[in-house]
Amino acid sequence: MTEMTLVQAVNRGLFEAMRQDPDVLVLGEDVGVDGGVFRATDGLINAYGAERVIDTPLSETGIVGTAIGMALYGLKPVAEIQFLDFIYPAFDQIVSELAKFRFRSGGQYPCHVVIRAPYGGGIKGGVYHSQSTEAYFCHTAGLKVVIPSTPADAKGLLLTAIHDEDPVMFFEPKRIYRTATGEVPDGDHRVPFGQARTVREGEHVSIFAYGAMVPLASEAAAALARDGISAEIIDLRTLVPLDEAAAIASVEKTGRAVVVHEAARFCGFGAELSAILAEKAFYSLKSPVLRVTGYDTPFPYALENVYLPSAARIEAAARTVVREG
Amino acid sequence: MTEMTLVQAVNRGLFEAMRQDPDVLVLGEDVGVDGGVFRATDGLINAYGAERVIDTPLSETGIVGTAIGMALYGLKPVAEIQFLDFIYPAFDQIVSELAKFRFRSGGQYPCHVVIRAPYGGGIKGGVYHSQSTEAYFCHTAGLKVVIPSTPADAKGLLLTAIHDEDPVMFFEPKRIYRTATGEVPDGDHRVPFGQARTVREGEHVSIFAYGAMVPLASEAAAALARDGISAEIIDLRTLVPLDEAAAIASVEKTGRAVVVHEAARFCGFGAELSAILAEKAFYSLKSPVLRVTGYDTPFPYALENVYLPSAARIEAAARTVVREG
Amino acid sequence: MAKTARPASEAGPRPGHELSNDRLLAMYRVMAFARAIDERCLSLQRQGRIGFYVPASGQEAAQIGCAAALTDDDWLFPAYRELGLALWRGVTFRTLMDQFLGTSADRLKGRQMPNHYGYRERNLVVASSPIGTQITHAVGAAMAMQRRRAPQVSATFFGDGATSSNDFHAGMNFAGVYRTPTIFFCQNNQWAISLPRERQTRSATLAQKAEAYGFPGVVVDGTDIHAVFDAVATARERAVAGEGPTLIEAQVYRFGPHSTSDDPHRYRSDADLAEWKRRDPILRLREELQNSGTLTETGESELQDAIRREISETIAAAEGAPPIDPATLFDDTFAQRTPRLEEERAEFERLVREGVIRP
Amino acid sequence: MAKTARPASEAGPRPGHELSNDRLLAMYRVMAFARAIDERCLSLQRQGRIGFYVPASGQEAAQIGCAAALTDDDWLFPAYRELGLALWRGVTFRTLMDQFLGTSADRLKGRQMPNHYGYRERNLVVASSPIGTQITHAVGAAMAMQRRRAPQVSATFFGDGATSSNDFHAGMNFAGVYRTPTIFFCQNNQWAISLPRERQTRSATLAQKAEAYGFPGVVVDGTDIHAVFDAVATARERAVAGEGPTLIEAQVYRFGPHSTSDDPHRYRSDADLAEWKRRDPILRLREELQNSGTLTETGESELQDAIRREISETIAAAEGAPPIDPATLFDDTFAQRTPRLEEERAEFERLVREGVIRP
Ligand SMILES: Cc1ncc(C[n+]2csc(CCOP(=O)(O)OP(=O)(O)O)c2C)c(N)n1
Ligand SMILES: Cc1ncc(C[n+]2csc(CCOP(=O)(O)OP(=O)(O)O)c2C)c(N)n1
Ligand SMILES: [Mg+2]
Ligand SMILES: [Mg+2]
Repeated sequence: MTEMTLVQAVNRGLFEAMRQDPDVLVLGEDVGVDGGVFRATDGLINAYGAERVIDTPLSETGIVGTAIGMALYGLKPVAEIQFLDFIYPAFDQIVSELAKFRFRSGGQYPCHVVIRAPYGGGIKGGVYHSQSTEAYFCHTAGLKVVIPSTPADAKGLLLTAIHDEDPVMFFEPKRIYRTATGEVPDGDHRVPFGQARTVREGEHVSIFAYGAMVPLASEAAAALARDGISAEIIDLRTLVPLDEAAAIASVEKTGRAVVVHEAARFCGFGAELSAILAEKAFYSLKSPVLRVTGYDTPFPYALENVYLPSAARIEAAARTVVREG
Repeated sequence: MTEMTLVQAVNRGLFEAMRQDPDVLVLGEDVGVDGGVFRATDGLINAYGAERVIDTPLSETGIVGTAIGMALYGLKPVAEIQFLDFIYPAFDQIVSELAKFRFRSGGQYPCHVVIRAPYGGGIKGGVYHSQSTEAYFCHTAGLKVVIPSTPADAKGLLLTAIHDEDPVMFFEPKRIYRTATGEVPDGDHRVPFGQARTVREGEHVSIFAYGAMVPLASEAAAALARDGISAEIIDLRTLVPLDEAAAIASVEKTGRAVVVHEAARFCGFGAELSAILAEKAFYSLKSPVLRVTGYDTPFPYALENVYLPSAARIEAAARTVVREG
Repeated sequence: MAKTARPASEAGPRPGHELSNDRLLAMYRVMAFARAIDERCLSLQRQGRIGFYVPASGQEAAQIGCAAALTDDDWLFPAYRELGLALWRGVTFRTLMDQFLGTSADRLKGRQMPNHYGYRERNLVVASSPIGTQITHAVGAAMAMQRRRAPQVSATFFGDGATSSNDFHAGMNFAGVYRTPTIFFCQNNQWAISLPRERQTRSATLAQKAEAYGFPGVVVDGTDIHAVFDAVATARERAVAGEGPTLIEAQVYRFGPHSTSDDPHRYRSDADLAEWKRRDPILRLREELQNSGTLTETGESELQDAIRREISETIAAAEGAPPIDPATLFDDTFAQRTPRLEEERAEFERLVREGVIRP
Repeated sequence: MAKTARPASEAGPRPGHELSNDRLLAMYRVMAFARAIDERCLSLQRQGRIGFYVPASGQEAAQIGCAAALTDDDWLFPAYRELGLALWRGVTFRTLMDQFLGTSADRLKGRQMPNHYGYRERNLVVASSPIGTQITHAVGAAMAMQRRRAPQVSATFFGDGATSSNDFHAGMNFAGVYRTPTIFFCQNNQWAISLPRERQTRSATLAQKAEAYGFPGVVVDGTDIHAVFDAVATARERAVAGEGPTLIEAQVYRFGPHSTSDDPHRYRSDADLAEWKRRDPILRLREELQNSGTLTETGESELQDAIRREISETIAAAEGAPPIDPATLFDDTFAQRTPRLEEERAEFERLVREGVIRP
């Protein structure tokens, strides 16, 4: 166990994977000599050379397209997209090719690419360095979607992703890259997909969150506890595959649900979770499912604190559902 | 009034818009000399010339990117994407630029591009000529999303779209291009955005649909009626802006809801509608909200009839919600 | 302008790239087979026996000349119009018919429209519909070959229209930067559905686009199988020697419609077609083989008979295959079905049991 | 290889493209102002008074030489590093400071990071962050100019890295096909963050990429304001004469970090920088003006004093502007707020009333 930040844990995960398997390689813009604009790939090129840590031209189309070709051939590429906001030039490759290779070939062509991208707001990044568009990828059959919120999960889920047989979108909450710290197991630490993490048990309301929203939910829970409201916090960790069983079990216990994410509300991930509960936990629900999310506007610069969910907004929503039913 | 098919109504709408305003122009692959692979732009080039009906190179990036430039300058471009499945090379332009120009410029740069695309299954188009990915666009703040299900709406909504001040994604259910027929008003017919259409009033269950699912929902309603179950059918018509009031009012009346779409279920549009109902019609709901949708796999070729919602599946879901509560 | 785009074989093939009469006859057989398959499948589609078809007629010399200059270990990244490649690589017509029909015998499990196939053991990667996307895959595979020090090349196949795609630009650029062992084989068949070549781009040739990426581009007469073979063999030699990629523009003409959904009379004249048909690659090669005495009149008619028979028998057999098991829909989205997919599969099975779905 | 990429002004500017000393002095003033703004803003960012900054130092002659060769009616489609363009077009430093601070005085309503600005009445389109996307916009606007028979051109600005983008490929291709009146102005500052120019692409010059699209590309020394002006004026003449687009590669060097988030010491040597600093475009022009007697020592020090004063006063004034009204967040997603946005705005206002949000 070593204490480290979330971005260091990502870095350690990459080191470990490259050590384990010579077929693992990393590619992206500024990932080599520069060590990545967030330093997630720092030191890799010195350890593993420019053939396995590849600085690419400025083309996300090329990064993902060539990563797919490598994966088809049998390598295990880990592509970095510098900010999730810049993934769209690769969107065709991701939704039309990466997600569909195995299916369309009748299973002949697995395509195990991991795409890492820092995402989310809270760094004063404005319209184009702040977005959370995980819902696009969740809606795309064939992609797994993973979002850690702690250093240990960052390393453990990343190693699972790299050794998975399917394509994985691995989104890193850059806002807590350096503020989330914790003990991380050394060596080959893996966290399985499809298992939510109960951050805190509670009786009165279930708060579902992921990524940088998890610490905010915990803050809200602490405030609620002072008023005798016991909130259960579930960190979803993998959005696809989703641990629906955990979500439903929690609501069966608490009878109330608040779903939190930074992304815009309309057709966001929270809609899916809310719909699952409205269908499968219907008879347990005592009050409406509330969503605490970004608003249905592009992400702003000066007003990012207005846009982003806060612990206070989460707390207020939890109080509402508790009051209502 | 003239009787015509849905694709003819699109064609009439384009003729009308080009007649009304010399700033309207049409661009896309095969839209000119060939008249469009579905003939939606048939005859336009003869009437309005190659300067206003522009056959483009094979680049959706270029089609949407240049359409944006034209719109910034003051024209009203209507871009055709040959199949919705091929829109992804333009995704960056759509989500990063088109949707955000007005917002990011503080209102200085409106960007009124209409993007038309045939979408959906039922034509044996397999993985890449069948998809319904409206949810991606609904989740993108700044885009309006419109899907007609009748010839009259196709023309009326298209004319509204072309004269709107905002970007509009206009998705045409190609499966019923030629099977949906009906009377269409001549001349400048407009159907406002944000108003759902009640296809059929009912008491026991609300069925929400759009595009090619509307006729299937009607078929299901007819079958249900034979057993004394009275289904209300709501054709949403514009997904953004959504007529939430109509949806909620309907469920307040019937107490039960079934949401239908062809797209994959997970994080599809149905999730949003279900979440809205779980939040805002919670106390009216007598039974869980069910979704009848495509499955969470890529779209198949041989098994498309298994994948696609059918009238029978809609009917079965309606019976379930009526039976349950 | 088209500086880098020199004709590949002005003075005949380069040493070592000559084709023996036996080799030519083998190539001719596959070309004739491809042409016959095209004709039959167009009529199967008209009869409603297959759902869709993309003909390759006119492009046989380009495809088979190219495939023959590569080894079976080289990876091919095709588009949807590459019948010649599949046949040369030994994919049987039966395998293809199974795909066209989407039956339980289809190796792709009925997932794709006809012509969108691929077979792993043939190093023929499965095609998709979006134009150009295979190009970057080929470059990535070539980067992997470099990493593994494998004496292979990747070859990717695309049309004139695809040169406008994002992946053409990205793939060519990455290939140039990393000097990958990749052959970019552009079949310029003069049309992207209704858009003629000269309105696809203003460059005098497509081959000269390689200039933008710092490696050579060559134009070759795609109806001349010798010229194609020579150009590809040369490009392959460069690639395995570590000298990097080559763009080859094979100039051909699409004889048929873009696909069975297309009506070429809306946008092109029969005169052009007639002009190009005089250079039909199959007629050219047949004439050559007849002149050299390699193919006799009898030989030719026996060949055509054999082809006709094989096609008819194969179709009949393939049409007898049972339909695909609908529950397979839930496989291969992921390596293992997720809980969500298990649930959807169970829902589907319940609906079947209840008679709601009659697959 | 770089056939089309001839130096723009080997033999001095073309007739009519000579710059008078007065004109040069005016250009010099703006260049000096730009440089001083850069330096001050880097330190404002270090002090935490603005959130972010992208310096343009080293690129002033390229930007201002280009802007000066265009008319105010020409539309500019910039990236985020185009301070010189804004100043030449008459955008005041106050306006820019308001944007950097994102206050209620910001014309963009605090929506974007510093340096991502644009002002409609200046025909300077609002920049975004994604690399290259403005390139196709410029081509579309030029198509609209053709349609309106307007005697304008569009000019788009981007870096060496952006030549790898999808929009570069699409924009260049459409411009070639429709012969649009567009100037593609590439400031090759040798770096795309940490990636050096020679690993961005294998082509010998960036200008030669125009070859792929059938129109001319020229290389110009971007530290020589005469050469830049001449190349752009020539391209503009071609464009308005209906002869189509031109790609101009202005070779410069990025003196500072990529942005205030970047540490260039991680990837480049000071030696290269020192080499290029000897060709600092501002020093070059100052020397010329001093040699021709246009600028005296006193004139220079008065100018620098005036600039310093203006900058200090403007910053002080701008920092006094009140913050932005948070309810404006809900405006401009659409022309009119949708019911959903009205509801979210009401939700926000309720949360403010309840003290949950303290904006
Ligand atoms: C990204 C994308 N856009 C549009 C289409 C529709 N489409 C299918 S084939 C085609 C033309 C392709 O032309 P070319 O690349 O020359 O290949 P060819 O069909 O002539 O062999 C078009 C536009 C597509 N498949 N993919
Ligand atoms: C599509 C996209 N990918 C990545 C980035 C991150 N990024 C910002 S600037 C930059 C380098 C740009 O280099 P260049 O085009 O040469 O312009 P310069 O910054 O040198 O002026 C990168 C990679 C981005 N903004 N957009
Ligand atoms: Mg073609
Ligand atoms: Mg640069």
